Amino acid sequence: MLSLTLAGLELRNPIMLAAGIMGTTGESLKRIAESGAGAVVTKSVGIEPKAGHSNPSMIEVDCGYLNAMGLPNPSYKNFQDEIDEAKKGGVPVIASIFGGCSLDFSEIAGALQADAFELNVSCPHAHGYGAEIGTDPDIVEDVTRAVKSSTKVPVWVKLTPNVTDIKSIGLAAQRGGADAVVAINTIRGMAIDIESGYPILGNKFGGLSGRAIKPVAIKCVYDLYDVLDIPVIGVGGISDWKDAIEFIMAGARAVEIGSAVGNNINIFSEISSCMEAFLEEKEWTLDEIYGMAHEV
Amino acid sequence: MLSLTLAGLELRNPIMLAAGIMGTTGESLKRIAESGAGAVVTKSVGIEPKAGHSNPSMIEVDCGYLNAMGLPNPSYKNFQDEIDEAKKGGVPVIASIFGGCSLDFSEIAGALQADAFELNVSCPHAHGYGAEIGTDPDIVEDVTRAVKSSTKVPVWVKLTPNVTDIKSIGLAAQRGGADAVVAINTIRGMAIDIESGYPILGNKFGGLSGRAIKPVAIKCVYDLYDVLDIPVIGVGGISDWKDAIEFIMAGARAVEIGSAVGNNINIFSEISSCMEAFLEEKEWTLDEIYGMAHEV
Amino acid sequence: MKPVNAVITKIVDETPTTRTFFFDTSFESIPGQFVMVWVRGVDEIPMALSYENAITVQKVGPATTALFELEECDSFGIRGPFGNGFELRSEHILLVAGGVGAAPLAPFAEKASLSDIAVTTLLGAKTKGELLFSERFEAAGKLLVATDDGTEGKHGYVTQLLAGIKNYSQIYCCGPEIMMKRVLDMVVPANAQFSLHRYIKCGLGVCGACCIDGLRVCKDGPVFSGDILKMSDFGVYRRDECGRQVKL
Amino acid sequence: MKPVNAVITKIVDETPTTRTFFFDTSFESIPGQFVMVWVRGVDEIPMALSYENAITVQKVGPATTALFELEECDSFGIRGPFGNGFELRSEHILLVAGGVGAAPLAPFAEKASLSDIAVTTLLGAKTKGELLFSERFEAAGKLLVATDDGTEGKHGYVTQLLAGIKNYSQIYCCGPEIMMKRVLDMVVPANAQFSLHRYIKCGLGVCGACCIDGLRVCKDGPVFSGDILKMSDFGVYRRDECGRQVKL
Ligand SMILES: Cc1cc2nc3c(=O)[nH]c(=O)nc-3n(C[C@H](O)[C@H](O)[C@H](O)COP(=O)(O)OP(=O)(O)OC[C@H]3O[C@@H](n4cnc5c(N)ncnc54)[C@H](O)[C@@H]3O)c2cc1C
Ligand SMILES: Cc1cc2nc3c(=O)[nH]c(=O)nc-3n(C[C@H](O)[C@H](O)[C@H](O)COP(=O)(O)OP(=O)(O)OC[C@H]3O[C@@H](n4cnc5c(N)ncnc54)[C@H](O)[C@@H]3O)c2cc1C
Ligand SMILES: Cc1cc2nc3c(=O)[nH]c(=O)nc-3n(C[C@H](O)[C@H](O)[C@H](O)COP(=O)(O)O)c2cc1C
Ligand SMILES: Cc1cc2nc3c(=O)[nH]c(=O)nc-3n(C[C@H](O)[C@H](O)[C@H](O)COP(=O)(O)O)c2cc1C
Ligand code: FES
Ligand code: FES
Repeated sequence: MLSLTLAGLELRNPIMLAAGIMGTTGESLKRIAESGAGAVVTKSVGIEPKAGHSNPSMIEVDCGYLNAMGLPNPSYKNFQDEIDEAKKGGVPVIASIFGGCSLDFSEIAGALQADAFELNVSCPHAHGYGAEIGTDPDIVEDVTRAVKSSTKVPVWVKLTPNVTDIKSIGLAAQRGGADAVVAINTIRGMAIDIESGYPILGNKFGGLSGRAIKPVAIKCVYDLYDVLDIPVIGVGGISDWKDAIEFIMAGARAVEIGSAVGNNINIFSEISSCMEAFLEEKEWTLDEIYGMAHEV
Repeated sequence: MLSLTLAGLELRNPIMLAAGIMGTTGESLKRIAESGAGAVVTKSVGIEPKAGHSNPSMIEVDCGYLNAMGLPNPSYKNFQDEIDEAKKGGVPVIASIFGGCSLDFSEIAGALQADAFELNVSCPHAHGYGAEIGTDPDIVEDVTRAVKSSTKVPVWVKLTPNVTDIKSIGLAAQRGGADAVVAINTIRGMAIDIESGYPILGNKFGGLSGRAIKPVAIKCVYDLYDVLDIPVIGVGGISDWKDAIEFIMAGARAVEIGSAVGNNINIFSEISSCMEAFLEEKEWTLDEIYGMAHEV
Repeated sequence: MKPVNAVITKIVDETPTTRTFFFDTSFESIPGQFVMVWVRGVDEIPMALSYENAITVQKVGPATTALFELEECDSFGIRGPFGNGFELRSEHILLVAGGVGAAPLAPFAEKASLSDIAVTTLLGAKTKGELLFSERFEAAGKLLVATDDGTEGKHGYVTQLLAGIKNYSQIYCCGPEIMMKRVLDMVVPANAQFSLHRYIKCGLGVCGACCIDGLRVCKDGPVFSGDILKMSDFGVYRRDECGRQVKL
Repeated sequence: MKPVNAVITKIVDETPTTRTFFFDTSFESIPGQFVMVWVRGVDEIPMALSYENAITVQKVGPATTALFELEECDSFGIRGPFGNGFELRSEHILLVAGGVGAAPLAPFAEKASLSDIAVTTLLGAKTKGELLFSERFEAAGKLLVATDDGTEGKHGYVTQLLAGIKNYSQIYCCGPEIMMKRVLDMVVPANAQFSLHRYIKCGLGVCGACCIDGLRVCKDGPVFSGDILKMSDFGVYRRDECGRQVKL
C-alpha cells in the first residue's frame, strides 16, 4: 500500500536512502536496499577521484550533525561496478553526481548506467561545486538540460536551502527538464572548539543535517510543491515515521533519509511499517496525505 | 572583567536580551536588566499597533522553537513610556524597530528616545516587513542611511540568514552607516500536524530559533566578521555560557539571547559568571577570545 | 512539545453558555495549570483543565464558538500543561470562584478534600443557571452561592459572601479580574492566591505578551500570591493583543 | 558529542616508534572500542584506548607525527568511545597481537585476567625493541613472542606461534590485515574476533567510508567475528580515502 510511481520509477515504498550515506560501496548500498529502502541514492561521484576534506569531517551538534566530507569519491570511472553491485539489492539505484559545469555533469551521466540521476548542485562546502553552482538559477537550468540530453533515465535536481528563494531554483530545474527536485541538502553551519578557538571541522565550516533542520526542509518542500509541476522529494532531519508523514503532507512525493541511518540502520523498514499502520488506522492512502497541508 | 564598549555603548557584560523576548512591556525589560543582562533590546515596534498572527504563534520543535508572532506591538506612539520604564533597569535599552520602507524607519527612530536602535529587516514571517526588505542589499543600505540621519544614537542592523549571501547584506548595512550588525534572526521553517495535515502555526510558517540554529548563526557571524569593519553581535541558539564563548570566538563582539530565556530567566547572570570563571581559568581576556577562530 | 491530538469523547452542557469537553488523553497536572487548546484553522487559546481529561469552555468569541461546533469524535490539538497551578497549603481553605473561574477551582477543591482539608467555596454567577460545578464544590466541602440577579443564594456579588467567612487560612480565587481585585482588597494578601487572565500568545514564557509587572502569566503564573499582586497593574489595566495598556 | 579537551598528563616512550599519551580524562569503554583523536589544525584519526585514559600511538604519517610533537600539558581533542569492542567469552582465550595492534589487546588481557580467565598472548613485532606492552601481557597470563628479525622469541611471524597453541576457545586478534587474514585461515572462524582497520571519516556510522562488505568498521565494528569476515573483502582489498578499492 506504500508503493508508488515516482517520476517514472516504480518504488515499493517512498522511503529512500539519501546521497552520501553509506553510498560509496556497492555492498553498503545493497545492505540498505535489503534493509527495506524504496530506493538508494549513491554518494555523489565526480570526474576525478577525490579524497575530501581532512578530518574532523563530521561531528555531532545539538540535535544534528555538521559535516564537511568534501565529496570524497572514487570518480565515476571507478563507480559502475559499485552501482551494479548495489542493483543486487533489488531496488532502483540513483546515481548522485556532481561537477563544476554542465560538461562535467553530462560526461558522467552519459557514462554511468543507473536508474536515475540526482544532480548535486547543493553541497555547501565543496569549492567550485555543489551550492556554488546551485544558487544560480541559470546554471541550474543549464546543467539540468545538459544532463537530460545525455541520458534517458529520470533526472532529479537536489537543491540547497542556502538561498534567498529556493522556489526560483526549483523552477529553473523544472525549466531545464528535471523530472523531480530533491530538497534539501545541508544548511551551512559551523562549530568552534572553545578550548582552543579552532573551528572543529577540518574544512572549518560544513553543512548542518539531522533533526535540527527538519522545519527548514518542511518549509522548502511546502514552497516548492506550491510552484512546481514536477514532484518534490523531501529530505532533511527525518528520524521517524512521523517525520516522513510530515514531509509527505508538506508536499513530498517521497523522502530520503540521511543522518538518522547512522544510529538506526533499520529505519527504512521501521518507517514503512509504522507509516502503513498509521495510514490504515486513519483510513487514508498515501495519495490522500500527499500535499495535505496545502488543502486544509 | 566582562565590560566592554560596543559601538559607543558601555556594557557591563556582552550578554544582551534579544528582540521580541519579554520586550513589550517596560517592566519585563526592567526585570531582565535586573537579572543581569548587559543591555536589553525591545520588541520590534512599528508605525501602527499590530495584533500579530493568530495562534498558535509559537511551538516547540526538536531542539528549538518555531514562531510566527507577526510583530504584535503597540506602535512606537505608545512605546516611549515602556522604554523609560525599562531604563530603570540601569542598562542600555535598545529599541528594535521595523517598517515597510525607509520613511517608516526614520519616522520611528526620529520619535523614540533610546540608547540605540536595532533595525529589524529580518523577521521571516511578516508580510511587507522584515526579511522581505532585508534580503535586498540596496533597501538595507537605504533604510540604514535613513535611520542614521534621523538619530544620533548607534544604529544596529539585524540580518536574516535566509539569503544566499549574508555578507553582501552586512556590507550594505555598513555602507549605509550601521554601527553594528546583529546576526541572526530566525530561519524560515514550518511544522505540520500529522493528525490533521494542518500547518501548526496560525501563519502556517514561521521562524526557527533555539539550539537548532546555533551552527548556522555561528557561521554567519564568522563570515560577517571576515568582511566587516563594524562589530557583529551574535544571536541564535545560545543556551549556555559555552555557546556565548563560541559566538565570541567566531567574531561576535557581544551576544543576544532569545528563546533560552523562556526556561531560564536567570540565564544572563549565569552566563556572565561562568564566562568570567572560564576566562580566568584560561587566563584569557574577552578581547583575546574575540574572533579567535579566525586566528588559529 | 507539539500539540497532541485530543479526540472528544463526551460533551456535557454545564450551563447555557458553558460546556465541558472530555477527551481521550489525560494530563497529569496541578489544578490551576492550563493547556493551550488549538481549534485547527481558527485559533489556539488557554483553558484550565477542569478534569484531568477535560476542559470547560464558556462561549465568548470566535475560538470558543468554534469549539462549541465540535461534536463527539471530533478533535482538537492540546499542548501543556503550562504554568504553576495553585499551591495547596493550610488546614482550612476558602475558594472564591466567579463564572467560568470555577473551572480550575473544582478539581482543586476535589484534590484538597481528598487530602482531608476543609474546603469552603464561594461560588458566584450572573444567574442561577450559570452557576458552574456547584455539585462538585458541594461534594468537596461547604458551598455558598451568590447570583447577580438573586435567582439563587445571595443576591449580589460573591465578594459580599466573603465578609462573613472566618476561619480559613488560605484563599484561592479565580474569576473576572475586577472581582479578584475586590477580593484582594479584603484579605491578607499573602494568604491568597489568584489565577490571572492575560492574553497568552506563546504560552512558553518567551514572548512576554502575557506580562504583568514583568511577571509572565503563562510561566511564572497563572497563579500569583496576593502580596505579589499588591504592587502591580493587577485590577488596573490589562494589555491587548498589541501590547497596549487597556484600563480594566 | 563534540570533542572534549584532553590535556596530556604523561608521555611514555614504549618503543622507538610508539608512545603512550596519558591524559586527564577517562573513558569508560570496552577494550577494542576506539576514540577519534583530533590533532588541532592537522587531522583527526582513530586510536584504540590502550588504558582508560591513554592512547598508544605509532608514528607513521602527518597526524601521528604531529602527536609526537606534543608535550605534557599540551592537549588534543577526543571524542568517543566508538564501535563495539571485543566480546569477552570462554574460559581460556588467546590473543594475537601484531605491532601496535597490541594497543587494544593489552587492556583486554587485563580485563580478562581480572575475570579469572586464562590468557595466552602471542605478540609479534619487527624487532625486539618494537614489542609493545610485553610486561602487561605477561602480567595478565602467558606470553609468547615472535620477531621478524629473530632478536627476541621466535624468529618469524607471530602466526607461526599459533600452530603450536591448543586449548583456547576464543581468539582475539589485532594487527596488520595480512597477518589477521593468515590467522583467520588457521582457526575456526566463529571462534575468532578481529579488530579491523579501515579509513575512518565520520566515525559515526553515517558516511560509509569505512565499509567492508557493507559493514561499517566504525559502528558495526571495528571488531568482527571471523565467520562474518570469511565471506568478505577482508585480506583482499581495502578502500582509500576516495573510496577506491586498493589491493592489500
Ligand atoms: C490561564 C487561563 C485559563 C483560562 N481558562 C479558561 C477556562 O477554563 N474556560 C474558559 O471558558 N475560558 C478560560 N480562559 C479564557 C479563554 O482563554 C478565553 O475566553 C478565550 O481565549 C476566548 O477566545 P475566543 O476566540 O472565543 O474569544 P475572543 O473574542 O477572541 O476573546 C474574548 C476574550 O478572551 C480573551 N482571549 C482571546 N484569546 C486569548 C488568548 N490567546 N489568551 C488569553 N485570552 C484570550 C480576549 O482577550 C478577550 O478578553 C482562560 C484564560 C487564561 C489566560
Ligand atoms: C579502529 C582503529 C584503531 C586504531 N588504533 C590505533 C592505535 O591504537 N595506535 C596507532 O598507532 N594506530 C591506530 N590506528 C591507526 C591510526 O589511525 C593511523 O595510523 C593513523 O590514522 C595514521 O595517521 P597519519 O596522519 O599519521 O598517517 P597517514 O600517512 O595519513 O596514514 C598512514 C596510514 O594510516 C591510515 N589512516 C590515515 N588516516 C586514517 C583515518 N582517518 N582512519 C583510519 N586510518 C587512517 C592511512 O590509510 C594509512 O594506511 C587505528 C586505526 C583504526 C581504524
Ligand atoms: C555525511 C554526509 C554526507 C553527505 N554527502 C552528500 C553527497 O555526497 N551528495 C549530496 O547530494 N548530499 C550529501 N549529503 C546530504 C544528505 O544527502 C542530506 O541532503 C542531508 O544530510 C539532510 O538530510 P538528513 O538530515 O536526513 O541527513 C550528505 C550528508 C551527510 C550527513
Ligand atoms: C517569540 C519570538 C519573538 C521574536 N520577535 C522578534 C522581533 O520582534 N524582532 C526581531 O528582530 N527579532 C525577533 N525574534 C528573533 C530573536 O530576536 C532572535 O534573533 C532569534 O530568536 C534567534 O535567537 P534565539 O535562538 O536565542 O532565540 C523573535 C524570536 C522569538 C522566538
Ligand atoms: S504568552 Fe509568551 S511569555 Fe507568556
Ligand atoms: S567512517 Fe563514516 S560510516 Fe564509518
